[in-house]
Amino acid sequence: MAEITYRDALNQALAEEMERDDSVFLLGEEVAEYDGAYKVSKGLLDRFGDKRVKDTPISELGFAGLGVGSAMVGLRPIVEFMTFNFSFLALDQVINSASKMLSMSGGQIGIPIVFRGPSGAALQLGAQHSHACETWYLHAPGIKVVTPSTPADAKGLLKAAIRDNDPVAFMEGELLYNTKGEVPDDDDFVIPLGLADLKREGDDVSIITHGTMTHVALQAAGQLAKDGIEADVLDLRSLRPLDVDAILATVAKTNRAIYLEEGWPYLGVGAQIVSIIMEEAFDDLDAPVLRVTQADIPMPYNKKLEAWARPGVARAVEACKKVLYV
Amino acid sequence: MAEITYRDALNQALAEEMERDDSVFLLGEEVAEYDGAYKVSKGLLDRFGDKRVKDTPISELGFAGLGVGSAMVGLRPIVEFMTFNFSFLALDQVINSASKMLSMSGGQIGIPIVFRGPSGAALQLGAQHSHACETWYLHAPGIKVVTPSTPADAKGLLKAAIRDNDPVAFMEGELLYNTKGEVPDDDDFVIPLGLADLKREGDDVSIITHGTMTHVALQAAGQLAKDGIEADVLDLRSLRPLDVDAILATVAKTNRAIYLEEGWPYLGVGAQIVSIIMEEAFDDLDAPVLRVTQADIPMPYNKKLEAWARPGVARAVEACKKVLYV
Amino acid sequence: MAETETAEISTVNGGPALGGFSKKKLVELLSQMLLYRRFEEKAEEAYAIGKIGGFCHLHIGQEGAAAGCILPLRQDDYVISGYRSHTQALAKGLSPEAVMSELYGKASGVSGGAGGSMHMFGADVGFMGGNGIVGAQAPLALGMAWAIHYRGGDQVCVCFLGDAAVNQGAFHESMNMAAIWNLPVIYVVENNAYGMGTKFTRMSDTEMIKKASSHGVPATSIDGEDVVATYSHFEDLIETVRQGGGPRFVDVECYRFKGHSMSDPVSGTYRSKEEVDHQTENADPICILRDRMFAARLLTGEELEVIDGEVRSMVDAAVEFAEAAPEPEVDTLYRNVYSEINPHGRLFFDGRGK
Amino acid sequence: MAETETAEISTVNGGPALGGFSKKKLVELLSQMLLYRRFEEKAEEAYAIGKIGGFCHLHIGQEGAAAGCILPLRQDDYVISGYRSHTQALAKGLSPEAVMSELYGKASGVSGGAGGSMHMFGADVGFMGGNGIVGAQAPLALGMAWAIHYRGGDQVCVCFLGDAAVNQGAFHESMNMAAIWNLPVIYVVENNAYGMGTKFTRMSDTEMIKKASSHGVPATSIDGEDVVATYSHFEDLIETVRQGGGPRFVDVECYRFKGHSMSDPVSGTYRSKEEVDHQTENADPICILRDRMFAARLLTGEELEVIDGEVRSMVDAAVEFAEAAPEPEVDTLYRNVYSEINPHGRLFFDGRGK
Ligand SMILES: Cc1ncc(C[n+]2csc(CCOP(=O)(O)OP(=O)(O)O)c2C)c(N)n1
Ligand SMILES: Cc1ncc(C[n+]2csc(CCOP(=O)(O)OP(=O)(O)O)c2C)c(N)n1
Ligand SMILES: [Mg+2]
Ligand SMILES: [Mg+2]
Repeated sequence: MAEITYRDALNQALAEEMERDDSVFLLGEEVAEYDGAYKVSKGLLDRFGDKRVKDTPISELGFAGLGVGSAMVGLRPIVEFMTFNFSFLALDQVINSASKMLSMSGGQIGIPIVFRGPSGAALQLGAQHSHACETWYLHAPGIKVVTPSTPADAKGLLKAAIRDNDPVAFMEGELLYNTKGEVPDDDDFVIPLGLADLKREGDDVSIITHGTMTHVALQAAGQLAKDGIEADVLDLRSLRPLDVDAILATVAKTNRAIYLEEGWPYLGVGAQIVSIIMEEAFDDLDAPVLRVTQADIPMPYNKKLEAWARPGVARAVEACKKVLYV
Repeated sequence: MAEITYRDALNQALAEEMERDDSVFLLGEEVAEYDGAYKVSKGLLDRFGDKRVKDTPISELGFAGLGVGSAMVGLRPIVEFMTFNFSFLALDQVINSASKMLSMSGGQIGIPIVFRGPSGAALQLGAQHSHACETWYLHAPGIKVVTPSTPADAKGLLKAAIRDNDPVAFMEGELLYNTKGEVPDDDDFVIPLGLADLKREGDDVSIITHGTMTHVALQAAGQLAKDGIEADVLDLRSLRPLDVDAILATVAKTNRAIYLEEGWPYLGVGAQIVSIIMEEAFDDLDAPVLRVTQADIPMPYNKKLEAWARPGVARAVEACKKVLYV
Repeated sequence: MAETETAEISTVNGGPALGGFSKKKLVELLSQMLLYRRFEEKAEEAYAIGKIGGFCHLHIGQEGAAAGCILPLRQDDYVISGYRSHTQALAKGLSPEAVMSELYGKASGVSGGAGGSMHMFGADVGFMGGNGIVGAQAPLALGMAWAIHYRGGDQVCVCFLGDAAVNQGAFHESMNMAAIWNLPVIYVVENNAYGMGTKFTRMSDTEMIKKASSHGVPATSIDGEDVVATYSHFEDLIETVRQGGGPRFVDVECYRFKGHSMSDPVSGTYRSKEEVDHQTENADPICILRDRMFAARLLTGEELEVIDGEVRSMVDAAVEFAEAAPEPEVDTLYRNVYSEINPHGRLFFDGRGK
Repeated sequence: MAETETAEISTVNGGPALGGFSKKKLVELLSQMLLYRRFEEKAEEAYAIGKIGGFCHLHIGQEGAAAGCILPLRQDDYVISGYRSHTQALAKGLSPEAVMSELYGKASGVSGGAGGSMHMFGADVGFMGGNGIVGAQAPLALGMAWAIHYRGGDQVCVCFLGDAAVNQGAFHESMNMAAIWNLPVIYVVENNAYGMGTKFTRMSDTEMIKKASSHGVPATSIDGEDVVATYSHFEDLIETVRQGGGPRFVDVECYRFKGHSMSDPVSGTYRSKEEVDHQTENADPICILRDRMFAARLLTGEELEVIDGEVRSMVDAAVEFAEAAPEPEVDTLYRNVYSEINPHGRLFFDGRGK
């Protein structure tokens, strides 16, 4: 086990899977000669050549569709969106082509594609560059959504996503690229999609979350511990498939939960999680499940207001206390 | 009051608002010479001329953006998507331009635009033509979403949407165009956005719904009545602004509710409604709120399977009985 | 082959009426086109009595494009199209039974009854759909061409588009990438002059053949009502592209004899009855070939009757087959949303027990 | 003005070095460009010490385009741009104070501190943003041009794009609609030869001037480092468009002296230090104009110093102003999501009490 960054973990996953299967290739803006806007694909061009690491023009709809088309005939494309913010332009190909091809072809044509890139706000990038894009990818069946929070998860889940035979939207955390963690060296270190990870254990309250917010949840749990409150921190890791069992288990244990997420509240991921808990664990609840999200406004540029608009440790702690009635 | 079709009610709303304000214009594919793919704009070209009723090329991203740009300088465009299915192509302009312009310009540039057209499944149109598109338009703040279920609502709400100074996605029911109902003749018959309508009253259970499903809800309520169960049928009419008071009121009255909608379950509108009830009316509930939605699969072409995949009267009745534990 | 503008943009005009083709080849072209025609006529009937539902876009009048552009391909070449693609599916090798069953929504349909008229798929024979979003096939075709290039194969991908699809951004993005990477793809516009009720010239200030010029893709224009000329032209083009000649853009001129879809009248608001009648009389690719073959004494009235009888019975058999075929199962639907059911986690959220 | 290809596509070459402009005009051009330069240098400094955050794309080296294309406009004309638009905002009439405050995220910023570097807006002076999505401004510009046409006005809309934006579908869709409706819009490509780390020629098989040819929009190409030539060319173009001459596409050649954004090194992986140095020495629009004015004895070293001193104090004042300005309020943010708070129903769902 080596301690490496989230960025390097992704890079390793890409390199190993490209090594393993020569139908895997990477395409997107600046992925090749520039090593990726966030340097995730560093060195891959040199190693795999310019067919397998391909720079594209700024044509999101076109190159996303290119990826889907190549998957129709058996390639395994990894389409990098420089950020998922730009993928609104490509959404038609994601929803109407990738997610529906298998079903509308009567099971003939599967689409083993990964769409990946950072999703969620970084720092002061303003209204058009700060979307947490999960909802847009989750509503339609036919696609999977994965949101790794640690270097190990990043590697293990990306490898699983690349080996998966269905379209996967793999949403990375821009603020996580430089974070470090232990990552197994094993070439076959694959984390199956659909398994949540209990990142901290506690009996009093459940903080359910995913992606970048896992770290905020852990900080909140640390702070709660000072008040003698022990929180389960459940990182869902993949949102579809969704580890419903793990959700129900933590709720059954603590009887109180909050959902913490980066995105907006109206039909944020938490709305679905709350609904599932409502439908399947209603009697386990000692208090309503609350949600902590980004403020319901386009992200402002101003630094202080941006910080205010984010869901943060303080808000998570407050919500936990609220469901504990303390 | 005359009895007219939903289609004619929309047509009247368009004509009256265009008459009232000459900055209002309609653009989209086939809206002018062809009278609209669903004939909603019938006669408007003759009446208002070809600047105000404008046929476009098949360039959804481009003409949606044209609409937004014209609104930036004070026009009041009505952009018809032949169906909202095609609007995935335009989503970048909807989310990144229309819904954010006012906030990212610091309040300088409002976007008084209406995006309208049918949303939801019609009959046997298959996987790519049967989306209920609410979720994609609801997640981001800055846009309003309206879903009329009757001719009167269609007229009153469309007039409100056109007069509104913000972007409004106005989602019509393709299967409703031929339905008839009483519609006030009054030129100033405007139904304010944000008011739900209790379309039937009952004390036992609440069927909360919107759009086309209102009719299914009413049928379900009729059927329940035969078993002595009286249902409130709350048609939300506008999903943002959302009449939360009306939701809380019906739940406070019946203590049991279901959400019925056309779209898919994962982050369907009902997920948000359930969350709101969880957060704000938890103690009113005698049973978990259940959701009735389309099957979680791309819509199949086959007639029987399509019927099976839709949320229908039987499923709504079953869910109501379930929350009533009968 | 008249040149317009630059050496790369050219118009192909007619050529010798029967292209020096053998009788066998000509009969094949004729019977194929007749099959397409009879098939669509049956689909029209079945739609009228409610056996087929949804949108249904007939190809009647445009058979020259299906036969001329597809028949010169190999089976391992790819064809992708829009929603007006019953006959293209037949041309690429799907059986009338399977295509008709799809229209009937049956399990024996090419897409198992899940796709319908707009979503015909036949991966085995390289017919890659069947797309309902105007222009969406352009990037998909690019991807298939990319895959050929990636693997160093010598296949070709033919992408059919309507004339209105060239106004979609996806078309232009695709043409550009096809050009810069020199991909083996032929973009074919079936230029029937209208997109629904909108005449092409109302939505473009330039001629069709210029639509590729921003991107540097060589373009040609051909009379799609002349199936022999179209076939010859495509034989050449396909060979060029197969040899690494890079992408091509072809304007195939044709005319739709029926309404845009079953719900659109044949003539009326946007085109006159005179126009449609005139075209139907003078621009029918089947009649044009038939008459030339008659004139060249390569076909007799009796031979024609035999051929027509054959295709009619094929189509009748297809209808019978479709009528008798079973409906698809709900289980199949769920099985086809994802390729495999994950061992972990939930994929479906409708509570319907999958 | 050399003609290439067709009469409608032409290249404008230099012209008389100082265009017969008055000294006053030349000084105005020079001081404007100097203002832009000094402004960007200050922004760079402020970014380095963390006073400005997020993405920050400097315009240094491309000042000829801002001055040459925008200064000939009227105030009621519209300009819209991408994310590299500080100096364009200044050129259209926004004050250095207001633009700098926006970079500082202050309430006094042009967008009240909500927009930042990428989202400069000045509706009063016709500066319509400030867009972070490559190419999204093309349809927006179309809409403003449509509004002018709709109202029968005689304004013009100028839309700035980067060279990489022409590969976006939105660009092509817009060009087509501009052409068919003959709208008063000028699409200006600030062709600095790179989109981030990608050279234009890697992503296009055709020259920039051809990018409009599919749509029939007349195109010209001009040396944006020659501000006098650019200004003259735009004076003419704007007049033509104002008179109803329809849309235009202009390739304005220039070079970016700094990295793509503050996080991109000036040279390295995608362009050599030699290339950047060579351009910086030879293609600086400010130096070019200065030297020509020196040579024509229309400017002395002392005069230049005075001008530079003036713009430096303007920029210093702007920084001081921005430093001192108050932060925006949370309430303002909520007020600006929707134009008015509905009397009925809930608009915000974050439970933060709005
Ligand atoms: C993106 C999108 N926009 C609109 C439609 C609705 N629509 C279906 S066919 C059609 C006209 C297309 O015309 P053309 O490309 O000329 O093909 P043809 O029908 O003539 O074969 C339109 C507007 C659609 N299916 N997809
Ligand atoms: C749709 C979209 N895709 C990608 C990006 C990321 N991005 C920002 S600037 C840029 C390069 C644009 O280059 P060019 O158009 O030449 O403008 P320049 O930066 O040279 O002024 C890219 C890829 C974006 N902002 N929007
Ligand atoms: Mg057509
Ligand atoms: Mg550039």
